[in-house]
Amino acid sequence: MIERYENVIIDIVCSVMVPLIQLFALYVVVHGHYGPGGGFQGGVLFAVSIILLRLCLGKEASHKKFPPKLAAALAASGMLVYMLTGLAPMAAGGAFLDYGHLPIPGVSGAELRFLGITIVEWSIAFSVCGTMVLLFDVLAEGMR
Amino acid sequence: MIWQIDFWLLVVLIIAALLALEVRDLLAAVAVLSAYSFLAALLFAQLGAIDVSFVEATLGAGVSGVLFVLALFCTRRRYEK
Amino acid sequence: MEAYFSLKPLIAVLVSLLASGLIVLSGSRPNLREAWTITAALAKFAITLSMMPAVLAGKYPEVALFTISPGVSLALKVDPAGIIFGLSASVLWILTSFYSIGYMRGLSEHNQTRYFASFAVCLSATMGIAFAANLLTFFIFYEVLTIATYPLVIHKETPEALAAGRKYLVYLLTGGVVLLLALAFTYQIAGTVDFRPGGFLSQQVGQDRLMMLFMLFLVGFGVKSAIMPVHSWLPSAMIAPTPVSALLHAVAVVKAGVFGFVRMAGFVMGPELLQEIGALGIMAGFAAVTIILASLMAFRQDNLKRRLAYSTIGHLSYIVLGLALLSPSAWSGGVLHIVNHAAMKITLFLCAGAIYVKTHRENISDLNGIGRQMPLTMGAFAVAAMGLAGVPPIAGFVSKWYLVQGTLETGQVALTGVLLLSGLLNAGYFLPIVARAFFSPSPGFSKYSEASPWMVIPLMLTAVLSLLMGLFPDQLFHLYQLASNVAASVTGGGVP
Amino acid sequence: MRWLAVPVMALFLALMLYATTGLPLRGEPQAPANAHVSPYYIEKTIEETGTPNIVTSVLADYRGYDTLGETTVILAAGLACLLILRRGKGL
Amino acid sequence: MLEEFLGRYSYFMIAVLMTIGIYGMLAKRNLIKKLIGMNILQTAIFLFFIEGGGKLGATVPVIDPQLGNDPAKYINPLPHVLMLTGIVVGISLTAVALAFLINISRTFHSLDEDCILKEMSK
Amino acid sequence: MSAAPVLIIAPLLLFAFISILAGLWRTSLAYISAVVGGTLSLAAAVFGLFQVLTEGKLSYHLGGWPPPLGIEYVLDPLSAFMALIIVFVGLVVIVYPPKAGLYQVPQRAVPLHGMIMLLLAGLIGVVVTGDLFNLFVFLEIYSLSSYALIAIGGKHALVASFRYLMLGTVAGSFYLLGIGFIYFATGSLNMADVARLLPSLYASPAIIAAVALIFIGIGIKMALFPLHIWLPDAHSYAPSIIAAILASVQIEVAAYVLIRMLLSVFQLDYLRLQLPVMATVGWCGAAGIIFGSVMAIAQRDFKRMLAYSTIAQIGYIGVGIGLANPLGIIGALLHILNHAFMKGCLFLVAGGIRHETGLREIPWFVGLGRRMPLMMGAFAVAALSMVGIPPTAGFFSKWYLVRGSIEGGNWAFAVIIVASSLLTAVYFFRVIEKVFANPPPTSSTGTVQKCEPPPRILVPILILAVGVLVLGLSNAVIVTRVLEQVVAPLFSIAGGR
Repeated sequence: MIERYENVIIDIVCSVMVPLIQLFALYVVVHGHYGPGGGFQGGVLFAVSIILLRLCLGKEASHKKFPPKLAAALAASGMLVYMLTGLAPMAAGGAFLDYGHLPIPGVSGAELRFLGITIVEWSIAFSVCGTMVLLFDVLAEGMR
Repeated sequence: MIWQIDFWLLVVLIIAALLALEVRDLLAAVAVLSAYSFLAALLFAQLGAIDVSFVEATLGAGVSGVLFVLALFCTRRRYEK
Repeated sequence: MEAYFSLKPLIAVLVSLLASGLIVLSGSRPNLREAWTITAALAKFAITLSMMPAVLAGKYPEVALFTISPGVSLALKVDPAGIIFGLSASVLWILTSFYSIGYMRGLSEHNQTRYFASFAVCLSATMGIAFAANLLTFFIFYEVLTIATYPLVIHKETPEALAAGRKYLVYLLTGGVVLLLALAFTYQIAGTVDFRPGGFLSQQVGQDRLMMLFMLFLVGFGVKSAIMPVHSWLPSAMIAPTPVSALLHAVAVVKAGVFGFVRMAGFVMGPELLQEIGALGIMAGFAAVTIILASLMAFRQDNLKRRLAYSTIGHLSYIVLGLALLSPSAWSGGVLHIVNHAAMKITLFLCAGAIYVKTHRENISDLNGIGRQMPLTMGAFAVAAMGLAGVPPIAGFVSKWYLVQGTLETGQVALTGVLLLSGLLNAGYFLPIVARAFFSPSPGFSKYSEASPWMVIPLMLTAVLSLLMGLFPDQLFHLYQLASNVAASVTGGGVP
Repeated sequence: MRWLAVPVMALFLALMLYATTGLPLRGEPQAPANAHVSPYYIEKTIEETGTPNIVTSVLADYRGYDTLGETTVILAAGLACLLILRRGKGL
Repeated sequence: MLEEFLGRYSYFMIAVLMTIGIYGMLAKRNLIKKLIGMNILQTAIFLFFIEGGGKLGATVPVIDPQLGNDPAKYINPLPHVLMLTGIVVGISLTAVALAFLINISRTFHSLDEDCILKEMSK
Repeated sequence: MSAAPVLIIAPLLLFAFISILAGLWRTSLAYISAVVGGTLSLAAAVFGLFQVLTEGKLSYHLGGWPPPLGIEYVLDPLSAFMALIIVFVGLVVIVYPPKAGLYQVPQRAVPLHGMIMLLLAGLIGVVVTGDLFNLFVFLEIYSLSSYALIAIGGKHALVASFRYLMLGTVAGSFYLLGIGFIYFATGSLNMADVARLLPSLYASPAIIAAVALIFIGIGIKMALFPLHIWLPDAHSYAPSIIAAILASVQIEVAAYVLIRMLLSVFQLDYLRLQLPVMATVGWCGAAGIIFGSVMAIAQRDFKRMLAYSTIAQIGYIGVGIGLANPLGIIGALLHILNHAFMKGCLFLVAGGIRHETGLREIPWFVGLGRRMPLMMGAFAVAALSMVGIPPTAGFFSKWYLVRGSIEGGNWAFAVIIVASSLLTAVYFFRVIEKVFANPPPTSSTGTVQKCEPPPRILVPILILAVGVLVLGLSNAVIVTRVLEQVVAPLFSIAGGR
């Protein structure tokens, strides 16, 4: 597993970079409607920030900040939300993934679809982020 | 879409691909592969596919590079053979 | 000639299948297990017999179960030809069941449950073959019979038995797949596979394709009925326990092949069509060659069961020859010979088995003087042997008589010669056994006595049966009338 | 198997070169790919989904089911690695 | 002629890239090299899709209020969406293959195909 | 718009995710939710089949977008039936508790069950989808899951799985490339839409290349003869229970995809007359039949024999496709269904033998018939069905194939099919002989040691064996109600017979 490498510069750079990357990731997810970006990109960026944490802080510290189980939980729950978003319209008489029939009162038409896309993008972001961290963790376990 | 840029990027891509396969140092090969992906991302952007370019740069060049390097460290085999 | 719905054919088929299940379930209690066998055999016989009056009156019980392939249903229909075959199998099953019990207990064989269960399945398949209303149903039971017989052939589980089993499978499965080709071909060119007296194929199909179809049928049925170049599985399969050889290799399996010829010649292609494409000559040729060669080869066998096997090969070809002659008499004779040969040959096998159980001897040269120790057995043997040789008034004479008459009617004098010659040869290889048994001195051969009544009574019964069938061909079960009905419906001619 | 590489490569290259001669010229605005389905997305994205980024609207809405599948693929990859590499009980 | 060439040369070069990828997968003995070849092949396919989806005189597929929603003004977005999926699938395959690699190297102490096969047949 | 198509797949995906979440908390919950998901899906599949049989083909527009725009799910009688079989066989595999030791990784229950459910979801997605690219996505889902599931079989399985992954990726890439050509030539990804647009483009090199690429891609996935090289290793080293699902369902799904691609996307006359695709598939299949059978005869390892036999059976499907007449296609489709039951049963038997006695090689199977009569009885039924003995299912697919080849005047195929059933008989009767005809080694007390597996192993095997018989006897219903309805439109479009 990855060992913590004692070096001030790395610590500082890490502590500066990680929040920045995370902020950018959030921006990318949110901005997906209007420009390049979206769930995948944002999710991967967020995962990259966690990976950076893992690399800089070492196992114990980074596991405290982002527990490995959280990764799996994020990945699965993201997909769960996606599925539920897909199934919800069916309860309201629409097709699977038909955001136009999401049972949300007071919203309709294009806005409802916009909302649906937003939910889905976020769930993708969670899922991708979780899985990427999971992949990193699992592969890094192999290092001895 | 400027075809000269396309052309030269493709040429570089081919060179990078050959290089990635022929370099005997595996870490270097993986690095070249990342570069290859990054060049591809550039080409995507050049062709107007900014979303794809973004994903290719993060996933293709970034994450897959990291995973490759991790695997290399796990297997402790720097060189072919 | 009308059909009416009746469940009887289905019950006749299923009763032994059910019995087989019960036999497996009660495997640990031999008496119960064998009671099932006997019950099923009797029930089967009763059901078959109860269909007889209707069939004689020209009303055929019929049951169509369900569609098994679009356009073809799994259907059973009892017509004269079918009931002859079914009757002979079910009568002889009763006797063989009793005999088997005696045989298996006498030798305290292993794995008796498997034996009786397979036997019951075989009988089920045989009845299915007899009563099948179309070629696909026929084929299904035909293959089931092949597979169900396999456990019986390898019953001894010795290397030789396994080798014989392999040979058996190779031959019969090959025949089966060739038959499958023929079946599919028939269905593709005719659009139906329902048996119809006189055949359902027409000349329009074309000479070449009909000839090809005929050749496929010839190989397919020929393997099972042990026509000469593909006969060698039958002598090998004699390694099976004697009741198996008796019932299956004299009655069920090989007769299924011969019965296939009946169905093919009479109900699929039709005699006229076969005549037109010149196929009958081929059939007759193969049959004639087989008759002579098998008889000659029987001489060379010292093992009693193998000699009987070669004799079986020869006699099967009698039937095929009769079918190929196309005259009503020859057809009657051929169909009648199915039953007559069954009764006589089973007697011989049962005798051989009784001798084996008692003395553990299989070779003819060891049987000097056995007739004095086992007079009933050898007496039955002598009756059946003479019957096969065609000595009146035993059953063999009747069918042979009609066969000869058929050859004369059609002017095939050469075939008459073949029949007569083979009668002589039959006598030639059977009578020495009888003579040796009764008249040779028997040093050290006094400690034996008759086998158990389980075995002796059945073989006596079959001997008496073959005698009766010779004396009163039509009284017992109206076999002659049935046979001539078949002949008449197929050839369209009157009965002489 | 390695000797197979050369003929396979040659065949593949030949096939691809042959095939590309059947494709519309690059960047052709009237090519079927540009003319059949995609104009609908471009015209209706604002109206139907309120999302200016067409890629996002197609990705998450018009072909949202593909995206569900694709995210499932990633999850499957994560699970696969867990299954293969990690030892011991639990996830 | 030149137009024809300009319209197709990139396909040719992408075909060459794919062939290189296949070469890596088939001819290289080292498993990591095979994996690199796989990545090259996949990326080349993505390139093929994006190249094929290009449109002259069009811009990125994000609706610009000034341009309106004229289909001729925007690049076909569908191949982009497909390739997003493709890239994700590709990375997933790579990750799984790397997991295999790590395990293989643990059990066989080699990443060379011939050595592994020799070890396996033992 | 009936929701049946998506309801078959949704529970699997939903409960796969739930089982991961639940598994984080407690392992047994993962197992339970997997079983619940499988059961729900099975219920939906039964419901879907009934609905299809009463109402005819169902089309479902995912996201509410009409077909060329969005993704379409098509549930026709055949795909409903396939889905039912997939879920059924899958459920049989899922219900094995992870402790049963059949998976060879007893503690990894959570990812294991998640993986199996994703595998099933992928397979069903492939079967019901009506969209070319969606097919690719689900193809990769199931491929990825199957790579991982094969790899848990041990160290040999790892290498086999890696090689399979490489080839499978090539297959996927080829398929994707083929779609690319189709898309750039027609502009559409919907199968029905593509089928409508293609005829005017049949002369285009792009389409010809697309046919070749898709054919090779799917051919690798279904292990059609020269492209089969990954299969023997992968299926023989995988845990038996996984091999059961792979050999019985996964390969079949790929074959089904080939039939769909070749027949409902492209037109028959195009593939038969303008391109020699059909003839190629047919002859590849015929060669595969011979090769697979001969190789199977040469094997000592039971599972490896079954794997080679799978190649031969795929050959039958190939021959059926290659015949390109209604009977041939019906035979191929029927064989897909039959093979799922037969091979599933056989691999489960292999797993059962391994689990109870630790035996793998045929020569050591002596006397197993006496030691585990019920399981070996089921084995005998499945084996006879593979040989093609009448009332079992295997006979009827052969019956249609032989009839099809005779109708097409292709005697060579008929003879090969028939001859191969003899070869099949050779390698299965070899086992049957060992199992039944040899006395088992007796213990010191002289009694035969029974080792019938526990019901949780035995019952699924028996269900599949009975299924083989039922499928055989009910084949007419399946053919008329399900297969003919699927096949008839293909040939009326093609203007064939």
